[in-house]
Amino acid sequence: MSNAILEVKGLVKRFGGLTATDSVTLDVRPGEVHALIGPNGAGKSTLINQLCGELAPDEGQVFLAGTEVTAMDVPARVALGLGRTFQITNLLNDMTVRENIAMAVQARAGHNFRIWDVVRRRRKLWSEAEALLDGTPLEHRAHVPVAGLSHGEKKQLELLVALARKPQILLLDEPMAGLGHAESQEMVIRLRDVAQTMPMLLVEHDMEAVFALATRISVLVYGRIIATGTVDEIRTNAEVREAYLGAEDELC
Amino acid sequence: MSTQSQEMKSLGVKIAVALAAAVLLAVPFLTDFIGGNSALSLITRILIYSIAAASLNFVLGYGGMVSLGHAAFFGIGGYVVGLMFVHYTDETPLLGFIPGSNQLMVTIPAAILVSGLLAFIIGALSLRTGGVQFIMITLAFAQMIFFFFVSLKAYGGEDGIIIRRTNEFLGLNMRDRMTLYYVVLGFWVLFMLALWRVIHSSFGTVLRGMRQNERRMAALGFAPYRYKLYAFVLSGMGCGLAGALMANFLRFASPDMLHWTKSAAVMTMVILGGVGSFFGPLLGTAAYLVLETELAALTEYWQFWLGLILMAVVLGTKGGLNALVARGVALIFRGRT
Amino acid sequence: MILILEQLLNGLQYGVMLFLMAAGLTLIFGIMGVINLAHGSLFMVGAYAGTMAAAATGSFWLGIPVALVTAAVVGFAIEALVIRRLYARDHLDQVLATFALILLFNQAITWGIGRQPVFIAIPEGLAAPVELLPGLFYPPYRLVIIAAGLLVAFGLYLLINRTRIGMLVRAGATNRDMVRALGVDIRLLYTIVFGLGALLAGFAGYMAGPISAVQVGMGEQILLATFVVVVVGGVGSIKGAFVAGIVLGVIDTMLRAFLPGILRSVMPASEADALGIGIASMGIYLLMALVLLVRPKGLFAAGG
Amino acid sequence: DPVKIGMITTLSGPAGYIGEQIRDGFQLAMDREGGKLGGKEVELIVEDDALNPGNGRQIAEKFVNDMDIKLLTGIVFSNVAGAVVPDVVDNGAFYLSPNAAPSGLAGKGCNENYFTIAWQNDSLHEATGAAAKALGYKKAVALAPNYQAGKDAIAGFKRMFGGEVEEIFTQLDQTDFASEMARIRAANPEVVFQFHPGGIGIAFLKQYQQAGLLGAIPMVLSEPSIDGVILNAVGDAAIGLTGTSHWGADFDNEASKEFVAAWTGKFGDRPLTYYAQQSYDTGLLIASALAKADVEDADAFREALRAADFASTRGNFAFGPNQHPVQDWYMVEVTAGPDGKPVTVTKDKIIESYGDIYAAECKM
Amino acid sequence: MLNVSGLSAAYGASQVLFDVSLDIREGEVVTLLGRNGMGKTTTVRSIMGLVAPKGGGVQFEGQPVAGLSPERIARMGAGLVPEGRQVFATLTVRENLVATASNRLKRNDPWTLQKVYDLFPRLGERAGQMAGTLSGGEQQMLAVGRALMTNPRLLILDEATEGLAPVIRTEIWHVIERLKAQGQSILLIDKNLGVLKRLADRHYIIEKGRTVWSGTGADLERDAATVQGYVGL
Ligand SMILES: Nc1ncnc2c1ncn2[C@@H]1O[C@H](COP(=O)(O)OP(=O)(O)OP(=O)(O)O)[C@@H](O)[C@H]1O
Ligand SMILES: Nc1ncnc2c1ncn2[C@@H]1O[C@H](COP(=O)(O)OP(=O)(O)OP(=O)(O)O)[C@@H](O)[C@H]1O
Ligand SMILES: [Mg+2]
Ligand SMILES: [Mg+2]
Repeated sequence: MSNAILEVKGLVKRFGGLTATDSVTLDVRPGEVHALIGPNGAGKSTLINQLCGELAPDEGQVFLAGTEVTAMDVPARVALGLGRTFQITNLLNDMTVRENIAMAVQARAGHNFRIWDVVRRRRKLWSEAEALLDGTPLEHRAHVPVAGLSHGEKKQLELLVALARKPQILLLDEPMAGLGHAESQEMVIRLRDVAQTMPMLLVEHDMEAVFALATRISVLVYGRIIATGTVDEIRTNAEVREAYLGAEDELC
Repeated sequence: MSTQSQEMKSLGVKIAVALAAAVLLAVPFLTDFIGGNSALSLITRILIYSIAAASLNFVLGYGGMVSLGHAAFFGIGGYVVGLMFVHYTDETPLLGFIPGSNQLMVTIPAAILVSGLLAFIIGALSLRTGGVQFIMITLAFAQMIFFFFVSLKAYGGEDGIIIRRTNEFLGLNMRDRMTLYYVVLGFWVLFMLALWRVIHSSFGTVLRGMRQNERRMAALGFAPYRYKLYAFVLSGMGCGLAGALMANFLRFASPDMLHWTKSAAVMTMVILGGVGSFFGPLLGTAAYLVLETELAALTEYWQFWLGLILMAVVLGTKGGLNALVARGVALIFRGRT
Repeated sequence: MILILEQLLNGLQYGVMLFLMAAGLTLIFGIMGVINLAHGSLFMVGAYAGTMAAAATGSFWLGIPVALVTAAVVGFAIEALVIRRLYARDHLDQVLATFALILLFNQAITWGIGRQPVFIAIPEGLAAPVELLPGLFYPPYRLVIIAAGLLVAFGLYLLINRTRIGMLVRAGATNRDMVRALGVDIRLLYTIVFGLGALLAGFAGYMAGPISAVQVGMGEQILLATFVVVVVGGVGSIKGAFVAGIVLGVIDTMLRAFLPGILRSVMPASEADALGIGIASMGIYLLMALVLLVRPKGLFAAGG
Repeated sequence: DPVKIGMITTLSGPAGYIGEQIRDGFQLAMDREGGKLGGKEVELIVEDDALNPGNGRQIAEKFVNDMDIKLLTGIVFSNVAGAVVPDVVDNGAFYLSPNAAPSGLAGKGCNENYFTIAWQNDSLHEATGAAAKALGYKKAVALAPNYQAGKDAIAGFKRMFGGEVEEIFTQLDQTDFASEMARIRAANPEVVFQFHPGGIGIAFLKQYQQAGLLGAIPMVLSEPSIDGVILNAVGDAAIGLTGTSHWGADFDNEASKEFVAAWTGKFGDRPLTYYAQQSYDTGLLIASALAKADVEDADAFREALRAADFASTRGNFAFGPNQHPVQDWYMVEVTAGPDGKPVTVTKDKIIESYGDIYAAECKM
Repeated sequence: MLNVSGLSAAYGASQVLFDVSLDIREGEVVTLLGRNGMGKTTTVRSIMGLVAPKGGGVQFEGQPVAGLSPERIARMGAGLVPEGRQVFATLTVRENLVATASNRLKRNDPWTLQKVYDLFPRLGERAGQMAGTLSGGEQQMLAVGRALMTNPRLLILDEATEGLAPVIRTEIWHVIERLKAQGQSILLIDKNLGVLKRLADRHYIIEKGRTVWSGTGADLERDAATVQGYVGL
């Protein structure tokens, strides 16, 4: 058994006639940022959804820190240390930024079937939420309900909420999408910082970010992994250039 | 919101609560001013129904589970009192082993327990669905229970069970309206305090999260099914309490308490008052019952006017009476400063 | 044997009738997403309007256009005055508002026409039962209802799945603003479709008149059944509503017809009767609960 | 001060016509004396219970406690009565039922301040059973919804019928009876008894005709299924049916003639039902008692009521030991009236001076 | 063709736009830049009538449109690719494209289903699939295709390349170039500054609900220091 935090073996998912995940095998090891890139509709989000338990695979296995989790539901996997962000933001819309983060802290802290305590007095929740917010662009938006955030702000909150849960491994589905030019750059710095302590599986179309963050890249096309390698290997892989990157000079 | 205005608000709430407490305690002495003895009954009924409405609001407003089957728990609460009374007077055990009782301290916990159990069963099945399907499946289960009792010949079928004497409680004279009022008030206060705690507890917060986004909550590690089921059971128990009190108050338990229109009426009270607000259900219940009784006394076409008023409230307020009151209060406060 | 066949036919016919009553609701609730408790009131309005017209003119057939037009006009009015303000709101506001409408309509009828149920006869020529098979007599009027139900089902299916109106209404149910931002006057569209739903309700009400009672509150009697049909079928699916209507109709009928008998062959008669009757009398609710437990989104979830 | 009479009745919903009949019938009894009863000034206060026991109870509470009303009447439905009556009588007021009479209040639960003027629920169907027997039928199919009143109806029918009965239970909110029609045809009984109150009864009769059973298999019905309003709504599908009744508009006694004339005079061709008649009789009974005693003097007034010293529209009328009527039951036949609309014609007397089976359990 | 001057707008009690002004002339490609939450989308929504402007004016083809309904504005020729896709989840891909399709301005070479499929072959492959189950990028393509199918006079793209693979992104830039060559007016919001600089005629930067800078690509280079402060580099 390898020392991988997350390990996927021969995963298959079919939607009717379409094989969205086609015998995918990959792993994420401690200390690494494993980027997963590929054309639109290649099956990246579908894969993430299977990893975190929202979708049941048709074949194959998923291991989390050595434990098989293929049959577990989402909360059980989260309890084992899996964290994720959503491509299309998924937040508690009527709650404020701070409450969203505190909810994640509360999820980790436990004791949530208590009906006789007072949440506001669980000071640790709130101080931890504050600490996470400090120094982020959302620092001054703590009291704003999510419904009143702009698109990019919601994307930033997605990450904070995931971090607040303190997972062992983080699955990121396009964290840069929706961020502005400047914010993307800040996000790269932040993620690099997080990556020090937390291995990640990163799905992203922003190549600048991918190349800046990834220690390893896998390329998914039509549900299959067609290449895995270092940044440089992938950057120069002709097949990848053709299927995915295109003429890179268009980029920036 | 600035902390100052928040403090103002919480002070406002405290004053309002103190005032309300004083008024509720004094009600029996004020009946002459507010329309006679029957007003005391009306207020007793309002208190009882508002327990049911607040219980429904707990799953509906806070948990996002729109149940159209809560009459089942209300009715079961009533029937527990009725059945125990029947077996108390018959001196035969219920189902062959449960002795009957006419003690409030026995029947009320029994009613809460049984309705909680029923809520557990119905909830465990119903919560496999969501949205509109949830509305309909809770309705379906409640209807089945309704049909069951309607055809239950041994206990009067749809004619119901007449409870000749209100349950005994601490040696009080429960036939006295005023006494009964204070007993109900006591249960009401306990219930509202408990509800307040639950809503502001860890669990209450998780529940509110569930309403807003179940998928997100699952991704945080909360298992939606278990939390929702727990809430559903608590809510069922609240409705059971209301039903038990109602049976004691009416001295009657009948399938009418189980009918889907009862679920709908309680839901109407919740919406009228303001979904997801603490005092909304009370406001809604009071408004609904007062309108119903007062309009019916004025004209036989009272349903028309009730309809018009309900319509005006929906179209004219966003968030029911609770929002209306809140806006009014805000206006007064702003007028002062 | 003939009895089984006859009961099957009865179930089929009841199913189509259920669908016919639910057809308008499929549009308004299933597709537009409005929880319209006043569907039954529109059913009643159609029944009364048509019946009054038929009584005045002496012709059943003249009642049909009157029922349709009246129900549609009332539908337009409801949409324009009430429902339109509630699309953007919580569904529960729709519940309260349409509940208020029920009260208003019932009292309006009581006021205007009175509390007594009114009479409407089956049209000449459709009254006497015909012999479909040897020993199988069937009321021809019911055959007309089956035909009408099939026609409505087919027309609705085309409208919803094959026309732009259908697409736009479905689109509007999920994202109203976006439909508008792409240049479609969705308010007008919704008024029209709501009116159409009302018209169908009115039609069903009038057609049901000769076999049931035209009276105040007749709408509430069918209200639950229609919601059950739509939900069991899968909200938003015409095909689903049609199939659900028939499935519910047939199973309900067969249960009532044969369950006590079947049970009697495996247990003592009195227990068998009690159980059989109990199960059968919970009817469509039991069936709905079972369907939803197995398929939480109904038989044909929208889009399937 | 006028004697106040509180009427709690059902004016909304499908059953609203029943409450209307009860209210109007009572009013006719008052009109008879120009707004008085028994020579005393009376004031009638009517409120709608919306068929909701809780509402009924609330109204009663107001009547008895706030308005100090000692005389209440009007309730249509048994379940409303169950919630209202015990409370009213416990508070020392009288309740005189013009319609609902559940067994719970007729036997052990009887009360000295509770009188029923109409009948005990069961006897409606017992009479029908007796009629079917009298007509010589031996084999019947009995249909009723699967709820208490339905089961009581079939039980009541069987009690007096004595022959072989196949029971078919329907649903309370059923609209389509095709399946039952097929079963009836398959069973091929000598007679059909069915009890379906209100709208579902109308639907049942229409569908019975449409299935071709009317005329093929005779049907006997108890009173609630063939009141004037229902017959009007059913139309010719009712012609040829046999029913039972304790009163008919064609009764040949002075009181009845006076009542029918008064109704026609005031309401024209609005259908007249036995609900109005029962309520009218209730008015007459109150008049007879008020003439003898004050309501305030409860014991004297109760005695006066017990005497039933009034000319009932149904002729023979007395109270049994449980203060429920002891009266005669008749067979009626539905025939086409002069305008083609169905009307009932009273035929033979089937049971004479009959009370009810619960009277023995009543200890007063 | 579009003239926005001194526009202010609010969500409920919180004001978001204070003073936004911009101009788009016939055939121009104009960008709207700014950090997250500065009011770009709100500006677009106000133009489309989805948010009621509180003050200032919006003129479309010389006609004031403030206060008009979204459908009126759309019919005058505004085509929107909204932020966050907002495809009609319960409609199929094909239905999404045809439901609101039109050619009110009587283009002689209008966008058709086939042309959209040619542009995004992926959509052709998925024509019968419910839009709600599409991948993020596929939805984005659909949103662009849907707006094109209304054959608008002014195309508004609010982060239309979000979540698209680099090849597709490139494809979209090509389309925009082509449209520009055909004289289509376009308002662009995007984060790919490099491409925008090349594509667009003029740029506007908004900061906390105010237009704080505007100019051509050349001006952008010249004022690099200022611009960097607003949007980074
Ligand atoms: N429920 C479903 N039914 C049918 N097809 C589906 C379903 N869900 C996803 N798909 C298809 O599966 C393919 C993979 O989708 P997925 O969302 O995983 O792509 P992705 O790699 O995340 O793409 P993107 O980069 O655009 O987000 C897509 O073509 C999508 O249309
Ligand atoms: N529905 C809303 N209700 C209340 N406030 C809102 C709402 N939508 C946006 N806001 C607020 O309005 C401001 C401007 O938002 P807008 O969406 O216009 O920004 P943006 O420039 O498009 O940002 P982004 O690049 O993140 O999409 C933000 O501060 C946001 O918090
Ligand atoms: Mg994706
Ligand atoms: Mg934006």
